[in-house]
Amino acid sequence: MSEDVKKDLTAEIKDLVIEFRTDYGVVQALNGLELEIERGKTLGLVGETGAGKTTTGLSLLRLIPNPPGVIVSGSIKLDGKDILSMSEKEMQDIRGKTVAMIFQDPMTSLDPVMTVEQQIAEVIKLHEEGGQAEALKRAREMLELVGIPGSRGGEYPHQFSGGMKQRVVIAMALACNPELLIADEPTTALDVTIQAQVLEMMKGLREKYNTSMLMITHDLGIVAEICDKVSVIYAGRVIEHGTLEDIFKNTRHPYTEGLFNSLPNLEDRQAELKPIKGLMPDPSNLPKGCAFCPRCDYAMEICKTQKPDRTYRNDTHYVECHLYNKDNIQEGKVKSR
Amino acid sequence: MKKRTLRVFATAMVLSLAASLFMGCSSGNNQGSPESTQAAGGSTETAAGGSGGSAASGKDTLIIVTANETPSVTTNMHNAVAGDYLNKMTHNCLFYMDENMAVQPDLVESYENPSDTEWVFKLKQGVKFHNGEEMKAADVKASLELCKESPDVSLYGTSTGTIEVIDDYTVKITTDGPQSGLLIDLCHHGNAIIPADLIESGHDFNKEPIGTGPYKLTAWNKGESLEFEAFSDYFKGEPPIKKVIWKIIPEGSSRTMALEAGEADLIVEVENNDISRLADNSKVTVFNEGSTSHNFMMINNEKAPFDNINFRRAIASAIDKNAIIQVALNGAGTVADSMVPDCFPGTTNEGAPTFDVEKAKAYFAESGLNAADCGFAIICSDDTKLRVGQVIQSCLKENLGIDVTLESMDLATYLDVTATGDYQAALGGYTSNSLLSYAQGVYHSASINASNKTRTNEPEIDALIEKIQATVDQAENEKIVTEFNLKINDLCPQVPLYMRNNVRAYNSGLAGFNLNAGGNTYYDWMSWN
Amino acid sequence: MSSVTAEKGNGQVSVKKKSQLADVWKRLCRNKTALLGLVIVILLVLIGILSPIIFDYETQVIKTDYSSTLQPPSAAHPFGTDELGRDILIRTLYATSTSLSIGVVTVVVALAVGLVLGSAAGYFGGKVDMIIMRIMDIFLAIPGTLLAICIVASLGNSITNLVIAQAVSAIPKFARVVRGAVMTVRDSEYVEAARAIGAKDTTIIFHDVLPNSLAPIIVQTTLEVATVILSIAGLSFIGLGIPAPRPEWGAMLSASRSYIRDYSYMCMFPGLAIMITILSLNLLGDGLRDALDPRLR
Amino acid sequence: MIKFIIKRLVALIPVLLGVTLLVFFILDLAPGDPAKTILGEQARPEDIAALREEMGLNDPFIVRYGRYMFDLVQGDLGTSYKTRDPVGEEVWARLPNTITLALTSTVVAIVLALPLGIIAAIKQNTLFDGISMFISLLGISMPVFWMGLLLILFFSVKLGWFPVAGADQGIRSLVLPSVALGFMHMAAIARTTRSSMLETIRQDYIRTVRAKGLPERDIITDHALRNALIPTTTVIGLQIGQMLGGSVLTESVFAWPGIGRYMIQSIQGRDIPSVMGCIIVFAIGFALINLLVDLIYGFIDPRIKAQYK
Repeated sequence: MSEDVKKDLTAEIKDLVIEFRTDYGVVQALNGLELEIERGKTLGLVGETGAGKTTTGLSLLRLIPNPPGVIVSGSIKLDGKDILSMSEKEMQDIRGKTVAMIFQDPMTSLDPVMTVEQQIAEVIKLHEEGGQAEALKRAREMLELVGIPGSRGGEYPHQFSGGMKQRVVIAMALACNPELLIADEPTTALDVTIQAQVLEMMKGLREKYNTSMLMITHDLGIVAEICDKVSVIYAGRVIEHGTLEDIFKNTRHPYTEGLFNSLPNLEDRQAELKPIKGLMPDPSNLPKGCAFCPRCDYAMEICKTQKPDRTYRNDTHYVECHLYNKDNIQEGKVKSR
Repeated sequence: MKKRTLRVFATAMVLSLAASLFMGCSSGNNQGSPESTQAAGGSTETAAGGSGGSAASGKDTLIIVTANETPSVTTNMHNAVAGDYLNKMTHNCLFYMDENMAVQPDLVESYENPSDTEWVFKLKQGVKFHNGEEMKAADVKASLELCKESPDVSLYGTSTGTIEVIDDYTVKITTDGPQSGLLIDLCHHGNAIIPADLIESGHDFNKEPIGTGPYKLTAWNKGESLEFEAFSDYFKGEPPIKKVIWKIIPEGSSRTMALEAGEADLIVEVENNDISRLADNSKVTVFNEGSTSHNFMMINNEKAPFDNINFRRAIASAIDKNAIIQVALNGAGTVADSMVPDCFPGTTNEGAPTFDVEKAKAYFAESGLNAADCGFAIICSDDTKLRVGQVIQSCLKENLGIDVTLESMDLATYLDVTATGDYQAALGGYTSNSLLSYAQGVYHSASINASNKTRTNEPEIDALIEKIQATVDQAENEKIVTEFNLKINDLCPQVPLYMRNNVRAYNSGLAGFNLNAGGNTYYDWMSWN
Repeated sequence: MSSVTAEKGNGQVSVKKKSQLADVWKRLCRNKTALLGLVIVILLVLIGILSPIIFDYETQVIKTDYSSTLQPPSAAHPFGTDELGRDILIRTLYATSTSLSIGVVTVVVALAVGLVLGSAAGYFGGKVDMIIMRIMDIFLAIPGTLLAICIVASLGNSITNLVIAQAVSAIPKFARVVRGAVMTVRDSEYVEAARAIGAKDTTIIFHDVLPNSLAPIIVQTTLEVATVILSIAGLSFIGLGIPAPRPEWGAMLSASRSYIRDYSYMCMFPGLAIMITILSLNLLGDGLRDALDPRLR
Repeated sequence: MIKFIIKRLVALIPVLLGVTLLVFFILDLAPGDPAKTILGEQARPEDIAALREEMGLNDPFIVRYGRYMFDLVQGDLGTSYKTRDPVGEEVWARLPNTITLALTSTVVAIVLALPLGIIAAIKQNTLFDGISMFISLLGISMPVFWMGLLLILFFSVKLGWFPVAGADQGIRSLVLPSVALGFMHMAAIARTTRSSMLETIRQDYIRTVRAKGLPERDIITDHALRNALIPTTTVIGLQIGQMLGGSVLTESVFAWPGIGRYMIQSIQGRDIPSVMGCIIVFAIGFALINLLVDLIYGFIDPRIKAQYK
């Protein structure tokens, strides 16, 4: 259905299966993941810790640590080109230039023994014309851009606070004007006030440079604020995908619903907080049927044995759940039995 | 980026730079003087010549390897064998001992013995010290007097009595009673002649040992080597071999290998198990002859059961000395039965117990002792002694049923307890250049608490020793020696084991090799073929 | 990578909870080289225990036999005989008991003293800590081997003195490790809890602090046994170790030096014995470290 | 930086004081009379007494220690009992040999260990990794004197490439001792390099650098290595310290005329001032190495450098 519509995609992941083969067994990190990021748009990737969000982000850079990570099947395309078949050299040209990534923990993401301007200049020198001096000049400009005085570029990461470090990381990621920016929980490790500043800054920069973005987060608030579309990921698979409106207003999947229910509601503080019961399934031993089945309030017999197919509510919104079929998808949630 | 890469490796660079700096520094220190640099070059040359088999004509360096480094090269500051070897190269005494251990005049031209206590020495004229001064009577007086007041060697200064300068070339010594050992004492390095004015001015002889000898010390690389150069004004003529290097290699087989490889020309201490191997080597000559080193099991005669003369004789007869020589020396020695070294004039083996199990048992029966009560401990202060101890252990157990334990002890403690008499038995030895000094040191009651470790305290023995000392006439002296020897053999105060051989191995291209029983070698007699 | 560990962590949650010891054991068994180390150590301990029983010290270990000196390896003497005709195989095996027992005794002594000093310093802190650790610093300022050499040289080389010398040089190391371990657990909640219910200092140290600081101490202990054995061999090699005629690897090697050219087999077996012993202890120590603290891997 | 160095050197003084007292005390426990040892078996009591007086052996411990310290403060290490020469000179004459050996072994160790450890880490779990780590394990398990004996057996006795002993053939003499001593430390350093490289490679910032598109080679040299060098430097420092101890054995095996062998000879001769001198020099060397290591830290790690100011 959606195949017919020609979209301008920066990145497209199809049926990606990634396994981590460790001494403790084979872990199914991604389990047929599908993802589309439109040019200039921001996709939110939402899910619990361990759902495979970071793995998805890293897979776009082909930086899955191997061993133990193995890409078993699927395809990853950037600007229509399959990166899985590229040489390492070609990938190096893409990393930092076409695709840049902001990592979760700014405290550990910077090399402690190199000045921050050098770390930023490094990426500039790699991908742009010009020598060391010019790269350093650009690096200082980038620092200014993220709100750090360029004069502090000669300092080392340990001389910066957490929020400033994250700004440095962002400056580094944006230094070469990437087409796609992957932000892996960029604000999780930061104080709330700093979070807002950083998010605001990212938003501004995204608009300024018209960058496509993959916003990895577990925070639905951030999604609402910054994303155009949302993919909800569970156990290495997108179980619901749609526009902001699709997901927030027409929530279908019980898991997505659970995510919303576990947020406190300011308007109705009497409302009961309903956390999703249980934990993520052991990724080395996934249930045969729907991965969410053991935790699902609506689980049926079929959920235990058979994986649900994708059901489309409209062109932009789909869900993978046995509760829905072509006929009842528009109606909304099936009531609990 | 390159810059950073450089910084990464800077640590390693700094280290290697520092290394090269220090290495430069060390080689500078090692070489010290230009002479030694040349000597190092010379040694490479010899190595090539030696391994080529034919001793190179033109070879003018002799490389000697030795196990021990001398504590000192100052003649009056040590009594070490290693130091004696070196002193004999750089110094002369009034007399020296020839290959047959006979005393010969060295710096002395002639001497007279007007009475038993008076000796007049005419010195050779024109003898030059290394610093160019002429050796005169005043130097002799000062040197002999220095010996008396230096604890390390004063033992050899007791016989010299009063020293008078008669004229520049005449010295008179008036001894304190007749001293038959005087001339032998005068051969000792403690009585080597050094310039009086340098003694006076406190010259550091350890830095620059100035004497009259055939060689001058040019460098002493501590722990490594000593280098000597021929003294062109030597009064007996400049020695044929121009350079002598003593290398210190403590490890026995390393010394052997050095000789075989041509890196060395002469080994002073030959590893016992290498003797036969070296003897088979056509490029090497092995010298293996008796010495004055008398080795024995000392027993504390003051303690039971060693106070029983028959018990002493019993154990002296029960020990297989040949086995000990095999074990301890790999055969490089001879059996010692006599209570004194039998290499001196007048000595005899007569009356000394020999290895004879039957006799041992008879003596033991006669002693009236019970084997079970006779167990004792033998102190062994090194590995060789431990091996010897193990042979004694099994002999006494087998032949007399006596249980012996071995007590391992370091040298210092061993010297301590044996001197004070706080022991039962110990393995030791005594090396001496004359029977008189041996007898005085080992059996005279005056040496109790010192070197008389058997604590023999027999007035008759003391009297005989004093008589030997006082009898200057050679023939008469020998008679008394024999009398003393028979007496002491009968008394059996110790258990003699073996006489160690003097063993040297040297490049067969070396001519004029010499070694006397006392261990003296005269390097100025040697030359390269 | 962090995602991987997170997932691994999740995986472990579902695994049934087992006692910590069993967990350590399981991790140790998973590590093949550590297991190999353990097996060899057990074998060595067995050799150490059995050889004094099987071989008679007087007649087989130290008895000299001049009729069969310096025989190369043969059926009768698989490792050959030494310069006194003693069987090198028997002596090498017998030396295992000497080295292992001295190693273990030394480490136990050093551990005991180090435990007391280190836990006192770590637990009380302040002046106590400063005084103890300054004294330890003095000991640590001299390389261990040299300190041991001095002590043995002064006291004389007997087995007791050897143990003292080695223990003295090992105590500061243990004190340091214990102190560090104690300090990390000192302020933890369970110790605060113990303090809150009025437990005595010594009770807290021995019941709460030390058991929780075991991991680094166990590792240090294993590795230290290896160090001590190596050090004893070194001392014996320069003639300051186990007095003859008791067999000891270092002393046997030292004796073999004179025969290295014609009887090179003499210097092989004692050296191999040392190497295998140290190797297995190191393997075991490394394995224990990994098993006790999986984060380090 | 200078201030830091001075501070460290000042802090060294009480430790060295403690070291002298400790060693002086230990050596004083030694039985046997040094005078007797010097004069030997044939000595007479009066000579021994005279020598004891000359050497000041009759004074009580505290007087002797006080006298020793008084001289030491003035840079005088005392007079050797055996040679009656200043210990300072004896030690000084041998110091270059020991330093040369220590440095060349360090260079051997580092030059071999760093690449070995780095490559093993990069190629983790490959055959190369396995072999190099096995070699390293052998290295830390082989006693240095056995290693020395084997080297002598093979390279000197069998092949005749290098001299069996001594230090008189320049580089040729230096090769085997350096390899023997260096090998052991190479092993320890390589193991640390490997594990700290592995540790570093897994750090988040390395992933950041990868995401920048830096080629793997540059990632290793510019980022991983510099960070991994921090723990490696600690171990190198510790190893050089241990090397001082190991040099005693190595010098003994190869008859290397350095301080280690001198110390052993002095111990055997009960030459207490000389032993003291050796120990003090070793302790100072040990402390200086630690200081140097700390300074190198600052050079590698800006976080530590900040503390030096």
